[in-house]
Amino acid sequence: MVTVLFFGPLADLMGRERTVALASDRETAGMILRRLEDENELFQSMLAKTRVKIAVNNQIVSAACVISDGDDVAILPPFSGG
Amino acid sequence: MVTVLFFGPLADLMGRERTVALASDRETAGMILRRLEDENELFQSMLAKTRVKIAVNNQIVSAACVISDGDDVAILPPFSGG
Amino acid sequence: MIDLADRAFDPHALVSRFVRTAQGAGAIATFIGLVRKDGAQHVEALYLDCFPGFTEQEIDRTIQRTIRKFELIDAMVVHRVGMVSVGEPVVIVATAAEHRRAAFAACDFLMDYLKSEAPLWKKQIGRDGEQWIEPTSQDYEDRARWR
Amino acid sequence: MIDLADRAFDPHALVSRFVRTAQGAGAIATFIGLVRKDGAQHVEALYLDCFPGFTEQEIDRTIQRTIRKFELIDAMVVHRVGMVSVGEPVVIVATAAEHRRAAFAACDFLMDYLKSEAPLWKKQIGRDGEQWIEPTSQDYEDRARWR
Repeated sequence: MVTVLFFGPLADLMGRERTVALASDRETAGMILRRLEDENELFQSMLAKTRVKIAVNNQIVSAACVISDGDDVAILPPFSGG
Repeated sequence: MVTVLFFGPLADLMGRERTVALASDRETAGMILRRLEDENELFQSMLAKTRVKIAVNNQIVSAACVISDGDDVAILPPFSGG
Repeated sequence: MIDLADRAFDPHALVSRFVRTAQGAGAIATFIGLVRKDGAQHVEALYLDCFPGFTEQEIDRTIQRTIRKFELIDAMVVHRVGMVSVGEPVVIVATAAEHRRAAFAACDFLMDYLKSEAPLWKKQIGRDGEQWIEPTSQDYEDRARWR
Repeated sequence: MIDLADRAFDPHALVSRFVRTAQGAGAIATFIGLVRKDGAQHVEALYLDCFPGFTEQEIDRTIQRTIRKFELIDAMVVHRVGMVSVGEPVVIVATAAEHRRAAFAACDFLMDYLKSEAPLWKKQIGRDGEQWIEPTSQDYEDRARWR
């Protein structure tokens, strides 16, 4: 199982986290994201309008990063602090 | 009589203030300064090494400013605060 | 030092402690950001979301990089998370250096980073509803000055 | 606000009061200058001379000009005069604006002014004697940035 974490506007829509099962042992962060988009039109339309970063176990990675069982996958919309 | 005020390194040498009589009713700030230099070689050599500003009654003026009886003439060496 | 504070903090007590511990500093620059009652938007509060652990890690990494880049003696960031009311401090940055140019530049640099590159998410809560905020084009331009 | 203080002041209490009165500000920038124990010179204290009345008048005129130039909400300068020991604050500048660029720039501008154009005279008192300080070429260059 993989924990997907959502922040900022994405958390308003998806909640803070969801647990998903890996579809294969070569599934990437981008593939998991696409599966979540397929299940939720609102999420899909939010991602179409924004550029997210992905962090796996607290390190920023590319969408091509292969995910392992037990990983935390964080979906990070554009930052705005200060 | 005119009060001449000295600040910073000039005050170390000349004291805070001196009272001088006007030599004429057309004496300028620059002329008073030259008289003080003529009386004191150390003051003369300090002025030779530095550029002073002059304030008469709390307003910056040029050396050509004509001084009146009762004026305060302040001799201001280069500023350094902060 | 990075701290994410979930309740109101006293920026002056924090700066006071920072100054005491910055041995050898001749120059301390600080920035305090307050929640403004934006006239047009009728802002009543901000809500700041963060990724606990990751947000501190990323900001701390940038603080350490800033200390090296500007040869600082020390630097501090304290940022509110959760609900922050109008008039309250939302962020404080302090930098300590031997000379003022480095302290000023580093403080400015850290604020530009926090506005557009630190893992924080800001929602405006106003009379007329809520709205997530993205950095302005000015924020991105400010950040690009350091590249 | 300009104040020439002839004894130690608490910069944090001053900034705290400044922030409370700067209604509508979103950005407060501050600078605190401390007397540094300059290694080569063995500095033990600074002595600051001023021209009472004239010094305040000239600094206040520049504060008012700075408020207009950078569209500030408010600005404050507190500067020590007389003897100031190593480690003590010698100057604090605070600026309040709606946005951070103006607050930072104005604080930087005021410090550059104080270093080379405010009617103050600074003497270093060290183990090896006393020496009147003139602005460095860097101070003059910093000031020239605003012309």
